Amino acid sequence: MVEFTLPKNSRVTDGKVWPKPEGATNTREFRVYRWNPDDGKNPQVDTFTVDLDDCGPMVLDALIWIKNKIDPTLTFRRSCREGICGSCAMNIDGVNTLACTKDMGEVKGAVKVNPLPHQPVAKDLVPDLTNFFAQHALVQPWLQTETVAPEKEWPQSREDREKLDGLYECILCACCSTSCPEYWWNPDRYLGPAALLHAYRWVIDSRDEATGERLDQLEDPFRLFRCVTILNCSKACPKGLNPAKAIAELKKLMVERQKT
Amino acid sequence: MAVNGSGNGGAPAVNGRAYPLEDHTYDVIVVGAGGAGLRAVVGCSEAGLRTACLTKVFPTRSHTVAAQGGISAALGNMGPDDWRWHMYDTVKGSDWLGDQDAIEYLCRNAAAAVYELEHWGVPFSRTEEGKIYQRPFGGMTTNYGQGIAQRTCAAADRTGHAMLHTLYGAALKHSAEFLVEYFVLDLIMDDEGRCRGIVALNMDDGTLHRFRAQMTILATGGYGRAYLSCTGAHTQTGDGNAMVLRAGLPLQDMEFVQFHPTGIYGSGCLITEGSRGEGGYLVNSEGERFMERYAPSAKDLASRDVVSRAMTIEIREGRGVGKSKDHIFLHLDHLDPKILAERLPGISESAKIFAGVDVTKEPIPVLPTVHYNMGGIATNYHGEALTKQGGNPDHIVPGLMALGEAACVSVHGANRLGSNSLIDLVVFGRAAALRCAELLEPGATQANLPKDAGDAALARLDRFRNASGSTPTAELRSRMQRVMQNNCAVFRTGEVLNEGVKLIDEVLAGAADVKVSDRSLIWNTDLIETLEFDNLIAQAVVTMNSAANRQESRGAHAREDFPERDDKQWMKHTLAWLDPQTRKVSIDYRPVHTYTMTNDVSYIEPKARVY
Amino acid sequence: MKSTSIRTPLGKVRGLGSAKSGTEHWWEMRLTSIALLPLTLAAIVIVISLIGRNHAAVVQILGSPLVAITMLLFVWTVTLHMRLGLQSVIEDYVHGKAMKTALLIANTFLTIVLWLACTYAILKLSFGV
Amino acid sequence: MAERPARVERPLSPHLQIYRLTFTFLMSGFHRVTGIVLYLGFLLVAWWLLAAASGPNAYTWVQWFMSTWIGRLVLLGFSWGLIHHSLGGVRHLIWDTGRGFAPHEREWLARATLIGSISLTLLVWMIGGFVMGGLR
Repeated sequence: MVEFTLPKNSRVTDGKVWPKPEGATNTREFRVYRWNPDDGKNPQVDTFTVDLDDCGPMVLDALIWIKNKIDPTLTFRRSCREGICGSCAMNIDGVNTLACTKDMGEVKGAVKVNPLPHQPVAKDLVPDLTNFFAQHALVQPWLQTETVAPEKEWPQSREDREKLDGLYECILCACCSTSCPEYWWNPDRYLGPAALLHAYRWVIDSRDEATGERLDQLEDPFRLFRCVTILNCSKACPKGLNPAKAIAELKKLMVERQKT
Repeated sequence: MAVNGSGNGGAPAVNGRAYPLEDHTYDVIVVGAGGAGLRAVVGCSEAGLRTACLTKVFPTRSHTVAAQGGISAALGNMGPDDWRWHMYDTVKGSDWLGDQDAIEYLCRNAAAAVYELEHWGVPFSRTEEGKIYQRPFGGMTTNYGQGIAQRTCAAADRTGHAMLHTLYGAALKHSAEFLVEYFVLDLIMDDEGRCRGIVALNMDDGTLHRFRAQMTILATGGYGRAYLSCTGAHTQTGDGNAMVLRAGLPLQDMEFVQFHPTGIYGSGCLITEGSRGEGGYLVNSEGERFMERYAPSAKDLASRDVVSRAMTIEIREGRGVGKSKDHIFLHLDHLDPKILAERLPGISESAKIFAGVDVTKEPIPVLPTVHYNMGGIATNYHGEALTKQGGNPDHIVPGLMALGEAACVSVHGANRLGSNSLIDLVVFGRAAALRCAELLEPGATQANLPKDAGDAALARLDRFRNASGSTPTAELRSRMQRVMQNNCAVFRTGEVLNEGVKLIDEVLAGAADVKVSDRSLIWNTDLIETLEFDNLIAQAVVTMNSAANRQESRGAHAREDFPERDDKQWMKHTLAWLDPQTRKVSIDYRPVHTYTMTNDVSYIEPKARVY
Repeated sequence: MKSTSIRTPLGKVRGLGSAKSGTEHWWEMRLTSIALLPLTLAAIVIVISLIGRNHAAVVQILGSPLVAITMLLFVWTVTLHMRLGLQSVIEDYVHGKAMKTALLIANTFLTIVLWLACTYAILKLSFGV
Repeated sequence: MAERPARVERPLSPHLQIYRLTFTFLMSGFHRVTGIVLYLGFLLVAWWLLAAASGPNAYTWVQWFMSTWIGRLVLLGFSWGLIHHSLGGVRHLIWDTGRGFAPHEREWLARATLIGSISLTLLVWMIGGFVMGGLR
């Protein structure tokens, strides 16, 4: 059976409550998932108090503040801090998003921070996304053509180019796929919203000549059709993209070439 | 960790037993998976060379992803254009410090590089005829400065993102081997001065690896994080530059640090120059479009150093906007919202998130922000690393190449033009791969590594891992960043720079007292940040010293005590070494290449730089 | 998920490859659901019209041609829809190979039995054999 | 070759335990649960039809069961499940055309399913009650 509960080694226990910063009046409580690969203990939730007068507005600012001022061992990925690299994707206040663009003012009460859901945890807030990236690779995210390439660019009409809007902007943060219960239960067979969004991005690129082969790869009860339109993906996407719609369009194409 | 025989805080018993090393052999090792690294990986893989790409972040997290406005190439899609005009602009932008043979190589290969990207799938914006859309950018002109060129190929304002993801796809297509979240510690150099490979830490499982390669290509990016406020990512720590310094090799032109005119006030996030290319303009507190005074013909599309200086002067003279009159407004609210949505969607979003501004209604508060390092590892236009040795200023370091922002080819000279960095990445990424294909035999037998190869790197790792001083890395880093921000900014004077040299030396000395709290080898970001800080401080020291040394104003290096460009004295590249023991900087020079690559174009003589 | 097999990530996600079918299942699910919209409405009307009536009246109504045909279509469509639907549910939540296969087979058998039983009943009501 | 440090088994990050329940997720869950309930409920339909075909005696049992409060409750649940699942099906059919994915549309559709199914169930039972009343 699929486990709806967490395996024994993954159950989360209460963690350390770190001392409040001295003299701080304007503070915010953060409850952060911790797991240390070296001590063999179960994951725990640590409580930190952040001095807001000394810290930027975003959740990432707070995490960096904690790492700089309280506990340097706190581990998370981050890079561009402007919402374009996708490193700092995590679950904040129960929703997957990017820590760097998530204003902590939008969260009521203590800010709960967890790693992206239903993934193996490497340490603290760092999930192992190997499977996710392999699924992205599976959809062959590159332009495939057989016609002899022109000396200059492949021409593309503005209308055809517009079809890529809302798709090519994906930053591979994995917020969508790891928000999807179908992906939780079938990570090995369902490709998940991100990979499917990418698949669609190449399927409808007017320059691409491998549309049929791409659809063949999705002709499967799990890879594409496992989507049951729960829509957590589209709600979670920090870039405002709509993977659920892309998946619906893919299903339409599958039907179009076979049934109508 | 049972593997570490040295224990916590113990003497660094650095040998094969304390930190077991796994050995690997490749033809080519590429360090870094940004635009330049990926292009090189694709090229080398295509050439049949066994290639591995080591990167400390997953490839699409590299900072190329944040490039917005576009990639320059004289395609002529929007009107007449010529790579020679592009070359002229780049030379002028570089304030004649760029090497013109390399600039010729860049500009004449630019169009082919862009078409190649398009063929790999980059979703460029399009013209009505279905060609690649090109927009105006700062310093890009037609007819040698006569008109404004539309030369910058764009995928809305997410060009770098579109490019990086496409390059990653191309690498997947070629089944390139990625070693992701490997932190490269150091180069392995042999007694003859040849680079033989690298030592790296696999952050995921804490294992250490020694890679032997015929060629090591550093594509590790810039070091913007030496400053307090920069447009760059947290990961921009110039690791490759620092490795080169530790290998006893020089860095070139490190005094040239570009400030981007429009970083969002406060957060420092980038607002592309393309916003001005599409018609945006800067105003001061009096509502004046002040760039008309500083650059009568190019106005807001003057070169970045010019605009940044103008903004700084406006603020300094009391015409800044905001409560503290310490920034400038960028207006886009007069533009058609449809154009904003089509061509500048990304910055519209960023302005909303980081400045709370609706660009269709309000101006964006902006400030010149550290953006790009013109300096780096000296190379020729094949990407081969250079040093000055035995009087030869172009001595090739065998086995070592550098690309992208880490390199100083030098095509950007004293100031880079906007959209010239993305083209730099792919043109020289490709050039390096071609050179590797030419020089290397796939699978050729490689000599054994020296017995002690990697020991120094492990000793350094062990020292920091067990560092038990009293100053946390974050505090040292913040001290360094403040010194760089205060003493090595848009305008510089001898006095401030000399004080900067003293202050940054103090930070360097203080680093002996560093404290690392995490002792693990697995995903120890405390340790990684400390190694990165150590990399940054070396570059900061070199930058400050190089800046104090150059007594003229050229491009991004604006000395108030030496306001003029001095071609007699200073038409030369700075080379700066950092002694690994004493940590003192020594400086020498390389002549600027005052010749072109071919006879198709002649050397562009220096003249006054007016926009 | 918990696998001790050492396999490349791409090898893992490619798994046994595309099954080359999947649209069929999805399309039949949609066809049956479209058909079930009017059929369900009709079935509800029929059931309401039978409320409180005695056996003879029920037999008479259910055995009348229009009602019987409607009910036959309803039963046929429902059982197909049920089979397809529960198949997905089993595939989602039951990952043990033996258990999953057993349940999938049971699902198929049960829905066929139900289809046949209902069809037999309606035909008997119609023809009174 | 150096030995690798023993790799601790990595925990699985929390999922259902922490994910904020979205309304569309809830409705998707309802759709699935009502589907399973209807599957079981169809056994009753089969029983009813077989009973009718078997003769008056068997049919009396059915009538008796349906008149008990448990029977009524089962019928109520079955009818609501049927209507809810049907409306959910309509929602899916709309989505299958590629429409209804905008943020306000998808929420509206999810809400409409629940409100619609409750209202329609009440309506059906009112009609049923009226029919029954009319017969008495």
